[in-house]
Parts: sequence; structure tokens; C-alpha cells
Amino acid sequence: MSEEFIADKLAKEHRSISVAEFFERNKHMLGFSNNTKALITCVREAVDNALDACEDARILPKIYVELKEIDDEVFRVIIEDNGPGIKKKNIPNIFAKLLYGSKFNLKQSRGQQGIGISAAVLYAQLSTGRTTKIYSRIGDGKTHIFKLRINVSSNEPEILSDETIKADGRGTRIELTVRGRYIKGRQSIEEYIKQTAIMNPYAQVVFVDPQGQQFEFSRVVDALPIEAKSIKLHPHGLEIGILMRMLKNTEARNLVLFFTSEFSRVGRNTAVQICTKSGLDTKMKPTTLSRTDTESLFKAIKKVNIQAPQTDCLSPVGAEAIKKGLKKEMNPEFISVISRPPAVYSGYPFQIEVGLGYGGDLDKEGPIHLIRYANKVPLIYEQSACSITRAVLKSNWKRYGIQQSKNSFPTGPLAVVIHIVSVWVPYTSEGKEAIASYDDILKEINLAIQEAARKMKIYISKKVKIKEAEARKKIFHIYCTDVIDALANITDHPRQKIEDGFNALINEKMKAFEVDLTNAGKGVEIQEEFITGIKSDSISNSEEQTIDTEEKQTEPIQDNDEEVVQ
Amino acid sequence: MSEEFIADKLAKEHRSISVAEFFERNKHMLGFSNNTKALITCVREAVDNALDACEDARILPKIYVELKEIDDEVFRVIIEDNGPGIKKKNIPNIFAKLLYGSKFNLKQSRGQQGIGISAAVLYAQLSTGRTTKIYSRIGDGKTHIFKLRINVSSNEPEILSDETIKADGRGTRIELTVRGRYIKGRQSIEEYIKQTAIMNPYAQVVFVDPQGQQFEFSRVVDALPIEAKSIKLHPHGLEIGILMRMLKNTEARNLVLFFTSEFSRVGRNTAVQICTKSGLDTKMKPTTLSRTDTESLFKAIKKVNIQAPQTDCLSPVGAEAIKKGLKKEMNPEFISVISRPPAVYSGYPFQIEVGLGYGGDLDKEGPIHLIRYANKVPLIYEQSACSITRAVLKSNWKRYGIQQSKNSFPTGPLAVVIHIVSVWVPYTSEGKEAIASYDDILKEINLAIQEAARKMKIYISKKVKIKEAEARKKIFHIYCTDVIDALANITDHPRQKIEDGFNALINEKMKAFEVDLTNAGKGVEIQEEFITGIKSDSISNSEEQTIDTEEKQTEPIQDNDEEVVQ
Amino acid sequence: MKFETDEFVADRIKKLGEKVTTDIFSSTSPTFNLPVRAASNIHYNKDDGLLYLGTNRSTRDFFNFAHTRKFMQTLLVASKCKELIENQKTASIRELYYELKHNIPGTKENTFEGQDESDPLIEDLETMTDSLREQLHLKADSSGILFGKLIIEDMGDRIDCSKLGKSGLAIPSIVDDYKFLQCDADYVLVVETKAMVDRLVEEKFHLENNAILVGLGGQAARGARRLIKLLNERLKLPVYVFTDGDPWGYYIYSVVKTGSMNLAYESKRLATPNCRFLGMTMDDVDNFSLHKVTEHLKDVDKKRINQLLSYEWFKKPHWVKELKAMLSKGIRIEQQALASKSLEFVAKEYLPQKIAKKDFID
Amino acid sequence: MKFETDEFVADRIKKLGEKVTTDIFSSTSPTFNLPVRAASNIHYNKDDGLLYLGTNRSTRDFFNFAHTRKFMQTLLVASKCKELIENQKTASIRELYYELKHNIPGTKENTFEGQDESDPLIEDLETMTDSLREQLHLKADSSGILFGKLIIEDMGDRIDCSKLGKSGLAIPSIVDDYKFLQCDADYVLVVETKAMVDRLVEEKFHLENNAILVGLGGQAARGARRLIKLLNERLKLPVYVFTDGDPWGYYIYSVVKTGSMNLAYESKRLATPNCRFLGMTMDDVDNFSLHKVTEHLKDVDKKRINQLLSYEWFKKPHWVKELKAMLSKGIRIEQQALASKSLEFVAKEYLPQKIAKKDFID
Repeated sequence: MSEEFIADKLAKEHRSISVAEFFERNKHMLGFSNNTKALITCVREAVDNALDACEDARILPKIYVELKEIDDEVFRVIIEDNGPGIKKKNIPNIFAKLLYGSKFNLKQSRGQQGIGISAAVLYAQLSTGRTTKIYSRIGDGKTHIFKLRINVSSNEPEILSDETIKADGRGTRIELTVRGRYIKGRQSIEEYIKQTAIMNPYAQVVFVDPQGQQFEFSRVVDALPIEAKSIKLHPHGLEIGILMRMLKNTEARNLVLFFTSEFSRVGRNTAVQICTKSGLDTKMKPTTLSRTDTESLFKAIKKVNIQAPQTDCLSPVGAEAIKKGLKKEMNPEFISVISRPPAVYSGYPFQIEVGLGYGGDLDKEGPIHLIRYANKVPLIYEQSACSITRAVLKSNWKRYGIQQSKNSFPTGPLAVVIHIVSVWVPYTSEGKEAIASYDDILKEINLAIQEAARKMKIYISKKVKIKEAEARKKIFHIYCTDVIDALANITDHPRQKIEDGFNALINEKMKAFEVDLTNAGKGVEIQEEFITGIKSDSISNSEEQTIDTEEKQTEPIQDNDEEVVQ
Repeated sequence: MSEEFIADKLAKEHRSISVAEFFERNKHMLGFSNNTKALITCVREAVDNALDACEDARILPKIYVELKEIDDEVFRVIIEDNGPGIKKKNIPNIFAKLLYGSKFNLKQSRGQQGIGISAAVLYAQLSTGRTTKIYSRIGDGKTHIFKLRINVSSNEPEILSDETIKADGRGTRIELTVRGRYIKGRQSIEEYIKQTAIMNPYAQVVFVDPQGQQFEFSRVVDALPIEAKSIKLHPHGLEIGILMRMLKNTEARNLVLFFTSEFSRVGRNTAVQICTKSGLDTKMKPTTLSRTDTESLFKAIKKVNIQAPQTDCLSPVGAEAIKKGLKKEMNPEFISVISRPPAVYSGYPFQIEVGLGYGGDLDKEGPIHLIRYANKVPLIYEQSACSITRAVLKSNWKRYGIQQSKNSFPTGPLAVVIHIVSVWVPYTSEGKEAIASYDDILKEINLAIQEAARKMKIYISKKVKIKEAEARKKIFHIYCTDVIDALANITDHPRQKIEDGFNALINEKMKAFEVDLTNAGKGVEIQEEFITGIKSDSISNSEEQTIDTEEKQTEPIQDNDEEVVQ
Repeated sequence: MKFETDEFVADRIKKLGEKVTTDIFSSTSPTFNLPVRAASNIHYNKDDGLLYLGTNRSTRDFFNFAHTRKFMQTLLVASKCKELIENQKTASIRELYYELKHNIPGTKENTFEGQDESDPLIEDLETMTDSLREQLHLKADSSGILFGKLIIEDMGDRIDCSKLGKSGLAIPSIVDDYKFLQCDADYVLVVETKAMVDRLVEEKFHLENNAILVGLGGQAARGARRLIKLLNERLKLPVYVFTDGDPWGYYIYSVVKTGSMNLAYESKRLATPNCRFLGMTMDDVDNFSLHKVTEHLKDVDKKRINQLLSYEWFKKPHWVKELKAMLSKGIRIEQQALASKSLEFVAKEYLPQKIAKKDFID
Repeated sequence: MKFETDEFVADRIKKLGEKVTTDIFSSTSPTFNLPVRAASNIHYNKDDGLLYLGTNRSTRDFFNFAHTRKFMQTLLVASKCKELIENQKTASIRELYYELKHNIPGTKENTFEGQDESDPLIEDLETMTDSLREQLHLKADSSGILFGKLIIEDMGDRIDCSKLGKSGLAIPSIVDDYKFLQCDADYVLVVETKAMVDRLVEEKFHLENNAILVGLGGQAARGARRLIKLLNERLKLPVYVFTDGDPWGYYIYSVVKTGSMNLAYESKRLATPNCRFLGMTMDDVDNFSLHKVTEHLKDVDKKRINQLLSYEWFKKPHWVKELKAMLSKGIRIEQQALASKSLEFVAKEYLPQKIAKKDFID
């Protein structure tokens, strides 16, 4: 009896907690592990939401971000957009209930978890006790103003006030009060916004920092990227547990209808094939399948050849737009951007875009500037854990004229931006900061880097050649005097005669070199050529102009750089 | 009107999802990011639960773990314990509802999140579609057998069958079917169980691997560690959001009662002091405080000196038990364990235990064997992100006779086990694999390493000395012949006379060295001395026996190792 | 100083200049054409046992950006050598460097930044004018010492090399002008280390055995090599070489005998192809019981042995056997290890015995 | 070979042995007591301008594990030196090593594994017996060359050093037995590089200026240092030192003048405290317009300069000024850089001018 007592006693202590309470205790899981990171996470969630809202509504985004330090390490965070606004009745749930949102379907968007902005609200009330204020205008001449908090025990919104005033226009504004620390530098909010501006050049962003200084990130592209469409699940991205639930919940009367209606890329023929392979009748009612039936079906799906998922669900930024973004924010002298065609990993479509910016305003010293993006959002933390970083490290940058020690970060005036878009970005962890290593993804990143770097190499070689040609000009004049003196001493010719002869010869030769130089000089305009998208044929042609050749003997015991004639 | 339409349209797409669905989509957040890690996570969650249950019920644990590969990369995972069992009515919720459990109070236990075992059940049904089988006996002669799954949409248990049979005894058994990959080596299940056995030497663990091979990890300590008590929150670990909720929900009639009843270490005086500092009336009803009142109160708490939290809530393993665990699993020749007194970070009590095992069966080559523990659970992944690892890297191991290149992992036959126990272990991320860097924690780890390593150094020096003494024995005989020849050549003494005299002298000196050697020889038993816990005084004494002294001149331009006499 | 070759060499230098001016006046790129001095262009001639440069040639072109500076430097060296010859002066190669070093107007550059820039050009000029460095009035670093029954006339002085006590004659860089007035020696013994020469002088080996001792002090300097050649050629003295029993000693022998790779174009004038190797050998270790005083081969020794094995002029059965024995035993033996028997041993037993038995390697 | 000191030195060695046997027979640990030869125990005596060993002594104890091997080796060296003296032989220090090297029975060890084990023990024995290495019948490596109006008797040979052409006298390791038969020279010019001596000989500087030229070839060997000392002491010739204008050249001067740190216990017998430094100096660079042919200081040069500045015997105002000028200009100047003026310049202008003006540093 005493034994039973133990289990009884222990039983009493069991209880259930809400998801809000769980994340309140585990706020590090959502990016609030310290004051610095928490502040940037709040800004990020709100900006992501704003950009997503504008894009969904096909509105060119205009975002206002402001930070005020209202107490020691306490910040008011204000983000306002010109998006569609939010219907009054949805406002409390969207901002003050975890796991509520618009983002649970298979569609490329910045948020994937449906948890970001309400997590920021949760963090605000936990760290400062303050409520969050929401302003929303949907264009009906009214502005709805809510003061909200989350009831942690129930994960339900608590409305502290709800006011409506007259106002024109459209958009959403959020005011959070959070504990945080504002820093400058590599992992700062300023840097995050700058990086956002590069990959979202169709957005106008204004940022007012805690000192009141205003930064404008202008719009340089006047069209939104193509719209991302929702798609249905592709059978190759399916897990058996999901299949079971779909079979149970479907309204389809038989298996063929089930497959053709619930999945992407499954036509009647494919559906029949799956049924045949699994030994099930095509007319079976999905809800009646046993567990073993389901397992057979699942195995059959993996064996049947199914067309790759359609890719109109992807909304890449595009080479031209990325060029403009890089140009305005980093001002390199040369830019090369590759937007790869869509590809597929585990049944999910994705696409890689790589931009390289070289020279210009970029730091000549130190490691290159790597910026990683997923669905247009810069990834700020966990760089070393990210497969994008790994792909950059493993690339042979030396081959492209960039210094690199083995397996370490290249150095030089280079910015590398790498963007993955996908309906389902495979992050390694909850922080949404590092991309997991899928072979298909790594391969695409490598191809894009190679393609972009080849173009850059041509530019760098050309630049080196121009420098050389200019140096050459001087060299002959520098060395001829001593040669003439020596010849006058060795031979019986008068010095003046030798000098005149030599100068005539040099002038003649120089003319030939001038021509070379002019040709090489064309390279000076390459920057513009690339930026305006001229074909690379004309460039690889001019690369073949070799100006002088040097051959080295093997095994030299003396230096011996002359050309060898047998 | 078209504008409003956008917001309307977008609004329709909003919906709420359950926490189960959230984690189904984000299974990497809970340790199921790949097949290898998923398998080990399932075993770990079940074993942690089993050990916690036994300890809560004060039962010496006996755990059975079995893995069977029933299909390609599909495993049946069976974990059975001799714990108290679970009351029938609680079984479905405990195993098939996320965020339900006994672990939400402030108490040292292996699980902290109340999410582990049901996450394993969720992963099982997602990856294989299979239900999970639970057997529970609470000692009333009955065994309850449940087949369970989680309804993902509602996060509620679904009971597929529920059977009761007769059976004696007590305990819980779980059978999961999961997709997974079984590996050998450093991050394997076998290694995890071995490491568990080191820090839980009072548990008996039997493990049957997928090949059917059985491993026994025996019980070498017959008493459980002292019981961990629940404590109330200490005011220094408080966040303002929590304070607001506590004020709102408390039954205390006034602020003084609120503080004294809801917090740890707050007496009447302290409570009054807090109220005074915050300018609030001690008699105020907690539920009536305004936001600004609460903020004042919160600031006042941080300013008032409050006694450190009580530490009987901690249940360290203890130096003796760790020694026995290390001895049985690693069999080093020397062990030194330090169990530091409890300390506090951010209002949470914690305690550090460090064990060093040297020599014996340990690898002479390669990096040392570092094993990290939190609340008796080995931490397998994310070693490099962990502050324990950082503390080990920063320690000056050379000083203690262990080879180490600057800031890298030491090498040699050394096992380092480091254990942190706390009511709230500060993990860096959701994976429960790496400890965050708190200065207070780092300091304690460093102190413990230093203390343990100092003892080890004495042992290593002693060992070196014994070897030297043995070499010495031979040396004099080796070199005396040449000395005698030379002396016979230089002086007028007959060779025989010198030889006899020298041999007599050597024999005499050797006797003195024999004595030294015998003394030094005591070191051979040090292993036992330390392991059976003899005081270190006797050892540091013998360390001071210097057998010969060498003094180096500064700035030697010639070698010059003779003793200097002015 | 004046040499017989002066006129010929000065003319060669002038021709070189004429070639360049002709290029200039005919509006073609001024170039030099010169033999390649790389390992790939060095050949061993089995017939006369000497190393020669092959026929590969390269072109140095003023208008090839990569050659311009070196082109200028080559002419500066040629011009200075012509001056030295005309003024009857000689200069060390370091002096030459300093004489030619000056700032190039309008730049921060010097005509030469270091001696490593001028030294190879001297070798180029030697090959292009087909003359010895010494004939260009340039001196290499000298080293080497001589004892023995030989009377030399040097700059008008009569030097009796058997009357120089234990001090000896320092061998200068230029010896072509030596006149051998009288020689009562039977052979020349070339010795790797000066310390071993000291030992032999202390034991009066040179006087008792009618030997001319030439101490090298490591690798043979050009002056010493030329002197050995002259003693062999003019006085018809046989030459025996006595070095350490290791790849470094053997290579010293091969340089004296065959010529060096660096100066392959001068083998004819510097090498003594009929000289013989006396020791130390691996057989010596066994025959004279020297096992205890051998030294272990280091990695660098082994590497050098394998290099020698790859050279054509070491591909003679006895040398291959010798080098392979060294590798398989893992040892080398020094001249001075003979002291372990007794100090006199080398002079009283080892050398007389080896020479009497004609126990030489070719 | 026989020296006057032989009896005295042999007796000192015997006393050393007696000390040890006495220890043994009286059942105490056998020990040697010897001066510490470390920088910390080297002192500069301002009065006579020499380096000396201080009074710090250390004890070498057979029964101290760390000393046992070295104790044995010390006695082996002592024993062999006694033998050399008795047999009237001399040996190079490498020969000594080989003579003493043998396997220790029952081990894989040798009595000496390398010459680096025996060399320091020779120095120990020198200090313990208060005698020069040469008096122990040991020879150091020799190097150095001599020209000039000096007639020497060496081993019974009469050598006229003005009649050695451009070859010259090689200076041996042991010169104490030289007899100076006749000297028509006015001073001794010690020259750092042999190439510079060649230049001066070509210009007949020694004959026209009545100078004895001593070429060192880098750091001065013991034989050359002793010879300079003897020329100064016995023939009362002033000594001028002519080195490169860099810390390495200046240290060569200081060793000739003051003694070396390694051999501080022999300064009295090897150093020539009244010699003078002639050049090159930083002032020379300005006075003779040599800016174009200076070389840039490397890090290792700068480090060495700072070391010299820390030595007491360099703490004289003119040396501090000189070294600091070098640092601040960041340059050094070589002897042979004078060739940039003309080859004759050093012999016809630089040296005569400096000597006439007595433009020396002390």
C-alpha cells in the first residue's frame, strides 16, 4: 500500500501548461537568450511581418523602424508599415496568441513558425511588464488601436484597451517595450537592416536609432518580386505520420481522388500506379485503411516516379534586383550575380541566388563579408553552423583571384551574399539562423558560387593586366640609361648614337604597347558592362590577350626565367 | 474597397494550431533533427524519465534498455524500470500530451521541459505511423497496458487500447517504434549509457543492442543521493512579468504576506524593507497594484540584500559515488574527485562536481576524454558551444603534468567528468546539450578543476619520481668503470685500490637511495589511498621529499646544471 | 694583374655589346642568347668523365617586361669586367656588386639590390664569353691550405711550401699565374678537413711520404680546384682524395673529379677527371674496426644519398655499392674517427696502407 | 710537441684526480668545484679593459643523478689530456671526441654521443687547471691569414711573410711556439674579411705601408687572437682593427680587444686591450659619401645592436653614439662597399687617411 501511495502522490503533481508558459520558461528557444539578441529578435520579427504583409498584398513596402531607450536597457521598439493592415477582429489573436497566424500553409514567406510576433509580445511583458500597442488601418478611414497582452496560463489574448480613431491610409504599427541592449557592429540592428535592404531593394526602410539618428535605405527597384504561390505537399516530402492524418481527414471518396486532390504533381496515372504498387484497390475509401495498408501505401509512394514539384511557388529576388541592392548598400566596383534555376530537396522546391561584390568601398584587408539570407531575411547568428558558410569555406577562392588559407575564410575586398528561397527552409535549429546540410542544397550553392566567381575572376585578371601594362610603360625608360652607358663603354659606338637609336626603338615598341593597353583599358568599363548585364562573351575574348609569356624551366638551380629555345 | 478586400482576404487564412502540430513541424527543436540523433533522443528521454521516477520514489533504479531493428532504419525501443509506476488515469496524459507532466516546479530533475517523453511518442507516430505501448504497475498486482497516440490537431491523447492484466511488482515499460539510425562510437547510445552509468553508479542498467548483445552496467553504490527538495522562487531569479502574474494570482492579503509566502528566503523584515524601498504600503493588497507600483516593487527587490537561496534543493552525486562510477566504467589508475559546495547564479542554486581519472585503461594518446553532465544526464552534442568545454580549454593543464597546446584540447590518458546540478540548468539552446556562460558557474568549474588537478599532479609527479629512482640505481654502476679507469691513469693510485674504494662508497650511497626509493615507492599505493579517501596531507608531505635539486643559472651560455655555491 | 687571355676575353665582351647595338640600330628587340644553366641541361660525358652544359639555350629580351631589369644588369656586369681587364685589376664578386650598385635616377630602386642579383649574371657572362670567372678578373671566395715539397713562384715571390712550418700556404682565388719552380712530391693528397691536414702535418706525413697536402675545409673552392687541376696537368702528379665517408664527402670528391652542377660550363678547366678516391669507405669501417665511432644517418643524410644515387656520374657499380651499404647500415664515418685507434694511426697506418695497396675507388 | 707549461699542466690534472680519489677514500661524495661560465658570472674589468670570470662556483657531484654522466666525462677528458701532454701530441677537439667515444659496457650508450658533449668539458678543464686549451695540447679550428714584413720561425722553418705572393700564411691553431726572427712592420691591421685582405695585397698595401695584415674571415679564431696578442706584446706593434660597420663587426673588434664571453677565463692570454678600432663607422658613411651603398638593418641586426648596448664594455660614449646612429639611420655599411668609390680607394685613400688622422675609436 505504501508503494501505491508513491504513485498516487506523484500523480497529484502532474498538470498541463500552456504553450505560452512553456516558451516563457524557454525564451532562448525563440531567440531571446540575452538582452542583445532579444532586442534584435523583436525588430526582426516585426520587420519580417511587415515585409510579408506588404508582399502578400502586392504593395511596395515602406517600413519605419524606431528604437528609444526609455530606461536603462529598456527600449521602446516601433515598427510601422504601409501594408494592408489587419482586420480588427484578427488583431488580438495575431499579436497575443502563440501558434496563431497565416503562415501554416506551404508557401514561401519570411515567417514559417506562426509564432514570431506574439513571442516578441510575450517577451515584452515578461521582461518589462508592459503591454504592446497595435495600430491598424485597412484603408477604410479608421485606425484601430489595441493595447494587448498574452494570458500566459491560457495562451489567449487579453485586451487592455480597444480604441478606434479616424485616419486615412493603410498599414500596421506595433509598439513594444522590451528589455534589451543596443550594440553597433557585425551583429547589430543597423547591420541587420542594411542587409535586409540589400536583399529587399524594392523596400524603402527608415531607421531611427536610439541616439535619434535617422538612416534611410532607399528603394532602388520599383517592382515587387513575382508573387509566391501556395502549393500542396509533394509526395516526396511526406512522412508516414502525416499521410495517416491526411487519409483520416480527407473528404476524397477513394484513393485516386485522395492523391490527385491532396498532393502536388500526382495525376490519375500516378495515383493508380501508387495503388497498384501497394497492392491496394484504387477505389478503397481512404478513411478505412489499416495501419499496414498505410505502410504499404507509404512505401509505394517512395518507389513511384513522380514529377518534381512545380516551382511557381518560389519568389526569388532576381539577379538585377540583387545587383542594385548590393550596389546601393556596399558600393563595390564590380558585381556578379547568379540566380540559379529552381531545384528540389526532399520534395521541397528551393532556389539559390549568389551575389559577389568586389572592390570599391569594400575593405581591402580582413576576411570577406559573407551575408546569408533565407527567404530574403538575413541570417545573423550561428554563421559557423550553417551549410552556406561551409560551402563558402570549401570553395577554392584562390582560383578566382581571392586570397584564402586552406579551409579558412577568404580575405580581401569581397562581399558574398547567398540567398536560399524555399517553401520550407531547413533550419538546423529553432533560431532560424543556420541552414541544414542537404546535398542538393550544397550542390546548388557551390554551382552558383562557381558561376559568379568565374565572372569575377575575369574582372580581377583584367584589372591586374591593366596595372601591369601601366607599370611596363615606365620600366623601359627606367632601365635604358644604364644599358646605354654600358654599351657605350663596351662598344666603339658614340654614346649619342646608341642613345638616339635606342630611344627610337623604345618609342616604336611603346606604340605597340599603347595599343595593347587601350585594348586592356576596355576592362575599365567592365563594371558597368556587368552591371547593365552585357554578355560575358566579349569579356572572355579579351581575357585571352596575353601580353607577354614567361616559361619556367623545371628544376632550376639558377634563376632562369628566359624563354627557352631548343 | 479593393484595399479592404486585401486585409479581408488575408484574414481568412489565419488559424490556430496546436503545440503538437507546431513541434511536429519543428521536430529538430526537440532533438529529432536526423535519424541518428532522433534514436538517441528517444532512448534518452525514456531513461531520464525512468531514473527520475525511481529517485522521486526513493527506489534504487534498475533500468532495462533494448533496441531491435525491425525494418531498415526502423527500431523498436524498449525501456523498462523498477520505479513506482504510474496511476492508470495519468498514463494517457503523461505519454501522449505535450506540455503535461510533473516537472514544472522548481526542483532538480533530469527533465525540465515536461515535453520529452511525449515528444518521443509524437516522433514515433510521425516517422513510422506506429502507436506507443505503455505498461505500468504500481504494486497493486495489476499491469495496465495502453496503446497510445497523440491527436496532433488537439494535442490530446488518443487511447487505441486499454487493457489490464494481473502481474506483481512495480515499474513502467515503454515500447516505441521509431525511424532511426544506430551508430557506434563517441556519440552513440552505448556511450550515452556508459556515461550515464558513471554518474548514476547507484543504478543498474542493462542494455541489449540491435545485434542482441547484452551489456551490463552494474550498481556499485547502494544508496541514492540525498533527495532533491522543491523550492520556491528566489527573488533574485525573478522577472517582472512573472512578478505581475504572481501578484495577480496570489491569495496573500497584503504585500508582506505575499513575499513571505510565495518566495524563498524572504522573512517579514525583508518584505517590509522591499515595501519601504518601493514606497508602497506593506498592507496593500497585491492584486490592486498598478503597473508603475509593480515596477517600483521590482526595482526595490533588486536593491534589497536577500539571503542566498537554500541549497537542500540540490542532489549532487557526491565524490565517493563518482569515484566508484569512474572506477567501474573507465578503470583509471588514479582518481581525484571534487564536489564543490553549492553556489548561486541569478538566484538559482547550483553545484559543480569534477572527477579526474588518470592512467590505467585510458588511452595514452589522443585528446583527453571529456564528459559533461547536467543533473546526472550526460551531454552528448554541442560540446564546443558549452561553457564546461570552455573552462576545460582555458585551464592550464601543463601545470598539472598533462600535455596541452595553447587553448586546445589537452592530450593524454585522462578522463574529465564535469557535473552541474541545479534546479534550473541554463542551457544555451533547446537541445539541452550545452551550458550557457555564467561567470558564477565558470568560476566554480574552474575552482573544481584546479582542486582536483592539484591532487592529480601530486600523483603524476610521484610516479615520475619512482621511475627516476629506479633509473638512478643503474646509473652509478654504469658510469663508475670509466671514472675508475681515468683516475688510475691520472693519479698514482693502483686501479684496484680505487675500484675497491669506489665500490664501497657506491654500495654505501645505494643504501641511502634504497631508503628514498622505498619512501617514494609508497606512491604505488596512492591509487588505493585516494580511492579509499585517505587525506591528502600524507601525500603533500611526501611530495616535498626532493631527491636531488638542480638549479639553473640564468642566461647560461654554456650548459651549467650544477648547484651554485657563491 | 694581367692574363694571357685578357685580349680574347675583352674582345668577346665587345662582341656581346656589338650584338646588342646591331639589334638596336636595325630596330629589332635587343636580346642575348645564352645557355640554360638548369639541372635539366646538365649532362655527364662518360668519355672524359666530366659534366657539361647541354645545348638548350634561352633568350633574354629587353622588351620582355620580366627580363628588362636583368638585361640591364647583364650589360653592367659585362661593362665592369671589360674595365677590370683594361685596368689590370681584379675584384671580388662582392666588390663587383658594390661597384655596380647605384640608384636608378627617378626611382627608389638600385641597379642591384643584393649580391644574389649580380652573382648569377657573372655565371651568365662566363658562359656567354666562354671564359673563366678569373679570366674576367673576378675573384671568388678563397679557402684552402697547402703543404709539401713544392716551390712556387707567386707574384715574383719564391715560396717553398715544405718550409711553412705547421702554418702552410693559404690558397688564393687566382692560381693560374703560379709558376711551379720545383717539385719533389710524388702525389697530391686532397683532404676534406683542415683539422685532418693539421694532424698529418704534425705527423710530418707530407715530408715522410713526399705528398702535397691540399686541405679544402669543406666543399672545394674554385682556387683549390684549379690548383689541383694544374698540379695534375702540369706536374703530372696523381691526385688522391680523402674525405669523410658520407654523401657530403663523396660529393666533394665528385666535384674535384667531375665538375659541379653549378659550374658545369667550367668543368673542363676546374675538374681533375683522373683523380682517385682514397677513403673513407664503408669497407674501411669493417677493415679497421671502426664500428663504435660511426655516426647514425640523419634524414637529411639519407635524402642526400638518394640524390647522389640519381646522378649519372655516381651510377658506377662501386659507388652504388658504397652508397647502398651506407643506407643499409644506416651509418656514416668521419676522417677524424680514425683518431679512436690512435692519433698517429691515420698517418702511420691508414694512409700508407691504402696507398700501398692502391685501395682506391675511381 | 712540447710546451714550457707541460709539467705544470700535467700536475694540475693530477691534483684534480687526487682530489677525487681522496673523496672516495674518505667515503665522501666525489665532487669537482668549478667556476660558473654563465653570462651572470662574467665581469668587465674597467681597469685593464678585459672580461673576467667572477667568483661564482658550482659543484659537480658524482652522486647527483643529473651530474653523474658529466662527472665521468670530465675525468675522461682530463685523463686524455694528460696522455697527450705525456706523449707530446696535440689533437683537434674533434679528434679528442673520437678518441674518447666508446660504448659503455652493458648499455646502448656511448661515453660521448656528440662533440657538443665534449667541447664544454674542455672549457671546464681549462678553468679547473687554469691553463689554455693549447696548453692542454688541444687544437681549436684554425682560420686566418697573414701577410707582411715579418719573418717567423715555425717548427724550425724560416718563413718570410712578405714573400708569400698573394697566397699568404695560413694561421694555425697553435702559435705560442712561433719565434719572431725579424720585423720591419710598423703596425698590425686586423681585417674582418679575407676578400678585403686580397684587395689590400693586390694593392700592395702591406708592403707600401709597412703593415702586417691579419685576415680573420669572420669571428676571430683562437690562433689568430693569440697571434695578434703576441705581435702586440712581444713586438710592441700597435694593432688596428678594420671590420664591417655593423654590430657583428663591432663585436669582432670587442673580442679581439676585450675577450669573449665564452672564453672569459682566457681573456688575459687572448685579448689585446690596447688595440684600436679603425672602421667602418657611421661617420665614414657621411665623410666618404657612402649612403648609396649602405644596407638596411634587418630585425636580427637591430636585436644584436641592442644586445651590444647592454654589454658593459660597450657602454663608452663613442660606442653608444655609434650603435645608436646605426639604429636611427637604420643602416649598416660593409668594408667592401668602399669599392663603390673605386677598387684602389680603400688602399690609397681610406686607410692611409684614417691612420694618418688617427681617426680611431677605442
